[in-house]
Amino acid sequence: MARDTAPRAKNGYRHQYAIFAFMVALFLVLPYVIYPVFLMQALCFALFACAFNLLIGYTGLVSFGHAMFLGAAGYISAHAAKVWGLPPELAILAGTAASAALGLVVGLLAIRRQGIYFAMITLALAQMIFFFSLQAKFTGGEDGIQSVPRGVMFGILNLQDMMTMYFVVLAIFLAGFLLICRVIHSPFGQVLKAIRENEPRAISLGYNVHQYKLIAFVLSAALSGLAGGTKAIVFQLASLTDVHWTMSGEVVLMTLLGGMGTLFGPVVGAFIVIAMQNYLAQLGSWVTIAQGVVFVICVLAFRRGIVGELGRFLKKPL
Amino acid sequence: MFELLGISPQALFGQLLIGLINGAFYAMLSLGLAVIFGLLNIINFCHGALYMMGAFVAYLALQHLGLGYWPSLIVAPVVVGAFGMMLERTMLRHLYKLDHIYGLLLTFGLALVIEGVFRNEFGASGLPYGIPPTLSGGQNLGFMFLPNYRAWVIVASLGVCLATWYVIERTKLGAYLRAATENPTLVQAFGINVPRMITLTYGLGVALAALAGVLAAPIYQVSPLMGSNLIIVVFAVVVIGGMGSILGSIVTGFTLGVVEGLTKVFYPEASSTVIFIIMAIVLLIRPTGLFGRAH
Amino acid sequence: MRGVKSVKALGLAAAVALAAGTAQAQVSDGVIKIGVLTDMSSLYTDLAGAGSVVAAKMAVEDFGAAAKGMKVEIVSADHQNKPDVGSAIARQWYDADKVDVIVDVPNSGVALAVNEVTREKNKVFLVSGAASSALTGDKCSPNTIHWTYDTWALANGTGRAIVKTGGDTWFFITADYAFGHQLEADTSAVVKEMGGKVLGAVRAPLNTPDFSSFLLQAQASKAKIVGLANAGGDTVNSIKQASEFGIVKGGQNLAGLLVFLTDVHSLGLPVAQGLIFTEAWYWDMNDANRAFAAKFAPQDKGIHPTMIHAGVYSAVTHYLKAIEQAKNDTDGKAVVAKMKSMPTDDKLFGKGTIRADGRHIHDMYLFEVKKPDESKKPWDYYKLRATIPAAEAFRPVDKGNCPLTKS
Amino acid sequence: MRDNLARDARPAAAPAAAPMLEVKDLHAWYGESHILHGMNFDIRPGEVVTLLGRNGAGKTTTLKSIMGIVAKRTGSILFEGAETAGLASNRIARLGLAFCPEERGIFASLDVRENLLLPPQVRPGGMSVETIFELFPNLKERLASQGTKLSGGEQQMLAIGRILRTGARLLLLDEPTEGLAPVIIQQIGATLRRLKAEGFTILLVEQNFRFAATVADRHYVVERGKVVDHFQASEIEKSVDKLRNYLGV
Amino acid sequence: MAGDYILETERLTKEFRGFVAVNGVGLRVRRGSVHALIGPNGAGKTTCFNLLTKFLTPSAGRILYNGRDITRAAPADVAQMGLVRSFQISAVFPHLTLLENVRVALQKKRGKSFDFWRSERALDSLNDRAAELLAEVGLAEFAHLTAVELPYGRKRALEIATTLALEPELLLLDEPTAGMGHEDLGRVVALIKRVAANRTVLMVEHNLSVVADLSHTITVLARGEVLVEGDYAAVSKNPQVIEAYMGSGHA
Repeated sequence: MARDTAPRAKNGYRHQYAIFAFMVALFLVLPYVIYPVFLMQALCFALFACAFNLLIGYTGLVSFGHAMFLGAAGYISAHAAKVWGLPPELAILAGTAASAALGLVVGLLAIRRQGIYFAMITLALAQMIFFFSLQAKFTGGEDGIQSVPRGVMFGILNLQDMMTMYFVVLAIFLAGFLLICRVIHSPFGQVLKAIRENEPRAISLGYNVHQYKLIAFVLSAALSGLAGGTKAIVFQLASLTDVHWTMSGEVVLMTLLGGMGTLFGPVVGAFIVIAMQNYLAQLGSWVTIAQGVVFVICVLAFRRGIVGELGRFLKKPL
Repeated sequence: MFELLGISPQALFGQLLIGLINGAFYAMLSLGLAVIFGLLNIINFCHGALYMMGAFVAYLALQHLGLGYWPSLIVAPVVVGAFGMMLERTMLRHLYKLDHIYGLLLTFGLALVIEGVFRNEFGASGLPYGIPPTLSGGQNLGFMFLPNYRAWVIVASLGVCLATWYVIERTKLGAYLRAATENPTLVQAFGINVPRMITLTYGLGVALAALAGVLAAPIYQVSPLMGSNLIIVVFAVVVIGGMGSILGSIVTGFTLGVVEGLTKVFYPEASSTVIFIIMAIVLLIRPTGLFGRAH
Repeated sequence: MRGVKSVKALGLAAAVALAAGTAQAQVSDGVIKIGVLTDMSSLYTDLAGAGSVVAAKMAVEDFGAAAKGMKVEIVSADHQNKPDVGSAIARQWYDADKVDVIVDVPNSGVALAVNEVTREKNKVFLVSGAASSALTGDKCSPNTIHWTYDTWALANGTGRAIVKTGGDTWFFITADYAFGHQLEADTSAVVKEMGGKVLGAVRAPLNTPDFSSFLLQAQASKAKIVGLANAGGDTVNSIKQASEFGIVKGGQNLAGLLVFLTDVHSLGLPVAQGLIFTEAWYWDMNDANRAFAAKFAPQDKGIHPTMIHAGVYSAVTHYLKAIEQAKNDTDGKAVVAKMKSMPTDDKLFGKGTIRADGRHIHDMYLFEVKKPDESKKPWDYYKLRATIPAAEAFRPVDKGNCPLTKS
Repeated sequence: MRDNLARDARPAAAPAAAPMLEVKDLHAWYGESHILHGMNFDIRPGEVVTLLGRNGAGKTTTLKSIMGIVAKRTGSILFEGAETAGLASNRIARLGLAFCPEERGIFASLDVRENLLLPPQVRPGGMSVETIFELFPNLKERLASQGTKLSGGEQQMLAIGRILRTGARLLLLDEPTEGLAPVIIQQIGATLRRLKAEGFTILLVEQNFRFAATVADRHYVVERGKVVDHFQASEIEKSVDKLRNYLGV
Repeated sequence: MAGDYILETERLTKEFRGFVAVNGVGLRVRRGSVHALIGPNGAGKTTCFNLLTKFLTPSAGRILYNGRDITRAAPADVAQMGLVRSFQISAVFPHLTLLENVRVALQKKRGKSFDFWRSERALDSLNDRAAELLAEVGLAEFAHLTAVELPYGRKRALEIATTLALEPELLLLDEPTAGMGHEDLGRVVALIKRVAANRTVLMVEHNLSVVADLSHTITVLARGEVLVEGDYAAVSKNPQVIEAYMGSGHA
């Protein structure tokens, strides 16, 4: 009688499978229509935004320094691939692990504070990582780590080929996305949801909420790292851009624009923001202005974001 | 004469003084942030952009209106303060009932817009703004050459900080402000127009940033980017001092300026990170900051 | 093709189609497409930026491409000083938009990234804006020509000339990242080689707003010359604050290791006077340059051309010449080889050559910034202290460790 | 049934004075929850009236609605004949109403003097500071201490004292005896009677009906956001059992 | 001795910025009893309660639970030791279903709370026990509604079901009947009676008839201090209590 006694919940999720299937189909077709490198970039950022959303949307913690996880993993993966000569899968894994470790340290420092305090602490710690990346030898300072070899994944997939690279990125993105879905709908996710709904009550039930938030934070950091490591392999470079605080702002923008706490929102948000950056590149500082304006409009008028508003309109969680 | 790690006491004095000057900017900016945070519960991310605007107003006033440095010290805070009040009235006001994080996001967006507009208009390489003739030159203090203008910055900002502190801690207006920080609803129920007070407070905090901008203009280039890097350091200063504490932000501002100055002598590589390291340590030992109150 | 098309549309909108003559079969898709990849929004906007697009356009016009039946298009984009953005644009240009050559690219990080993409896609990369001498050193590529200047040339020119005129003790204020370290190392080497002494150096973090602490240390060192191994805003701020602290009045001199005309303009002569540095080109040196500046400035918000703008003009001119002779723009390596084989000659840089490692060789100049009363007209900022002959101006080819030069 | 009788009887009892405050069909909400379900009552000038009721009955919400500090409210609140239901709370206060909250609202970052002098004068004729010190001598001795360092009783005196300065004629007091020692409660009772003698009109929220009986002219019983009963002061002894039932004591 | 009393406090004191809310309270809760904490508004009951459940840290004094000092323990830890509280304003997880509400508590007990890699279905094994608990408080038929849809009294029942899921040894109830109508009141009182059969209950309560009905021992607090302690009959006759509750009469 377990699952079928929950008709509401079941109905609540079925359409998500359909949307997911549509998304996968779209991503399988798109590279034949749209320039794949753009898609790969967008997918990396979509994963980054989803990881960020896992934190903000499902634990209510707003990190304003998430770039440090993207960037740190980028550096480690690039270094691993280039200097240690690791194959791409191990290089990405190394970056992911590094970000998870960084997430643990940062989380231990920051997790006891909430709201804006948490945001400012993560921002400041990210700034520390930025300066470290600028000065440390192995990161190459302003130049970054250049000409990172893409290599051959699992000894068979030659990533020099653009389409192979694309499908590997897609696979990584989907794996990350599915993991996030799983986390949200796992026993652990259930506790997170309970904490977000009523933290004092969760404490009174014996939950040490800091531990749960910390795990969510580390997971989010690790997945951001996965995105960062993949991005370094795709673009064959790791640079300061990814650890700069403006990147932390961008991921907030993507998530906010797409819809915090929605499954598909961050993906939509990331694609829009990346498209805006790419296609408005000629307009110089207007890109920044446009981003700022989108930010302001979202906060003032569309706090649910595009997908969130759509979900409310359709009365279904998206 | 003793020597400390190879630095002569003279040089050390010089460095301390220099640190105090930077501290003056930290103090003024974090003071404005503290005042705004206290009453509005908003972390004003566009504080740096408004600081930059202050410098630009001074620059433009000189270029187009022939207004020199001294009138700009009044004009720029007034203009930027008015702009701030407009932002509060039209945008921030709608966010008070929401999670504080939205205030941070909105002001972050505003910072992007303001900086983008100025960058578009004036480029990024910075514009010159001269030291006012009455303050050019300097004093040889024996252990260092102290430019008159720097001495003025210390005096002026100390004066402004103390004046702000006095107004908030010792006057009726300040009592309203402190009371409204604790319990705005009740203060309004006493017949005080709290929304207007919030607008004015935001204006005041922003005007402090603009004033710091004018003071900074002759030292640094007037550049659209001048605020964005400073602001994160100032955030760290605010976290270390304890958010919302007036005296805390002044004292921490000056102190961290000095600490940073000394780091530039002993281990310059760390001078950009030292404040963040201090922040991490303070958070571990006293999560509410050095002067913060537990809630 | 939605995405690609919209890019194209935007590109076309920004571009100028110069000729409608019959397409030449040898040129890919009938059009020579030049991509100006530059900084449109940040630190290098004034010294490169939109001006680089203007310079490229002027080069195409002056070359008379239309009359010669060559169809040339120019597109431009802002790399935002982010290597990943730069490399993404470069990839898209080469892959989707049929761009044949990328020019300018101020910011070494972005330039190194584009360098790699260009090599991979076998196109052509003509660097004017970037400083890193690695582009003709261990990162050199058969598809890249470094046109205008590099860190080694600046360090060498400035260091050598100053020590020669008696500035034999140095203290460095160095930006604390790879670029700064390189500048400091290159300059120290020259100073020591010339018999000078380096008394000390201090590493200032990037984007330090306040240099007074470091300036005090420089002052205390009693070195004759304070070398500024930094760039952009850091250079400007350190010069400005040096004047405030009376460094120059106290008998020390500042040597900028990377200073542009626009920096001097933004500092103003009262602050910048007396500053010594090396550049590859100055608009007020001869009639040809002045004529170019007169035509250029109105198109770029009154900014007079910097050496980077002139370098873009010169590089594009030489590229078009090579295409005209080779009748082929598809094989980047072949085009660059052709360019290397021809001597360069244009109205701005005069005669020169391109070395095997991709280094364009020409004279460099040591300038000193005029005192305010010496300046007679707008943008009249420099006086020439010395000419560094082409033969001495650049790093000897054997010292660069460029794989292309090892057979 | 009983309350209808009482309400109908009222105009006959005091036909002369027009109500100073008249609340008609007042509804109020906190977020989604509907707290007041049509409150009706009035106070005539110079009266002391209490609202009695259990925790959560809506007494405090009624006071807050009158002061305009509840986000959503409907119905009518006439003060001296003027509608105030749409006004912001600072405008309402300026008409001559003053509110003393249940939690007393002493500001921790203000000292006693600042707390006392904080509320602005809204009308001429407020009590002088000297008179306030005469009422509450303790306050004078502790002028320089931090507001929240006072004892509970002193805090309550400060909270009442500071609204006497303002010239407001209608005082809304929310459980002024809460958590206080009997001797202090007596002192507060005395103060309220003195204030009544000076011509203040007082709307008092109480759970302690013994205390209320010592000061008030009339009592309204509130239950689930509505007035359910009404007594004159003279009727209270007869109704003790009924009241105990209402208040659950 | 520790065997007799499950919870003891010694000179428990809490100060808020100079204001003493709880002052030297010594409380002893006998194992297996229903113990009520009463007092007029502002007497410090809720503060006291929050100290016992560790949501506040005492300024002075000690708290012993089963003879163990828990003065400095974290709230989540005391909950795991079997000391579980409810809240004044009903504490449910509003957008979870009733079943899920109870399951969250079961999850803690059965150690399935950190598994982020497993499907929610892993929790289905808890459904039977959750349904049982819901049935125990009379909510079986609403198992798939979200908690927010419940009327007030039923939310209270849900809260108790959730609390029971932890199988607490000592149940702390903060005004379980606050804001309830008569119809809900009876149901909750019956429920408390039932669950108190095999555990200790300490509750803060306003409604004296409820207290009279349920409790073995009553502690009366006034102005942060213990006024008197005893059974209902003794307490209700105490003149100090009458004064504290009824006021000082016609002074």
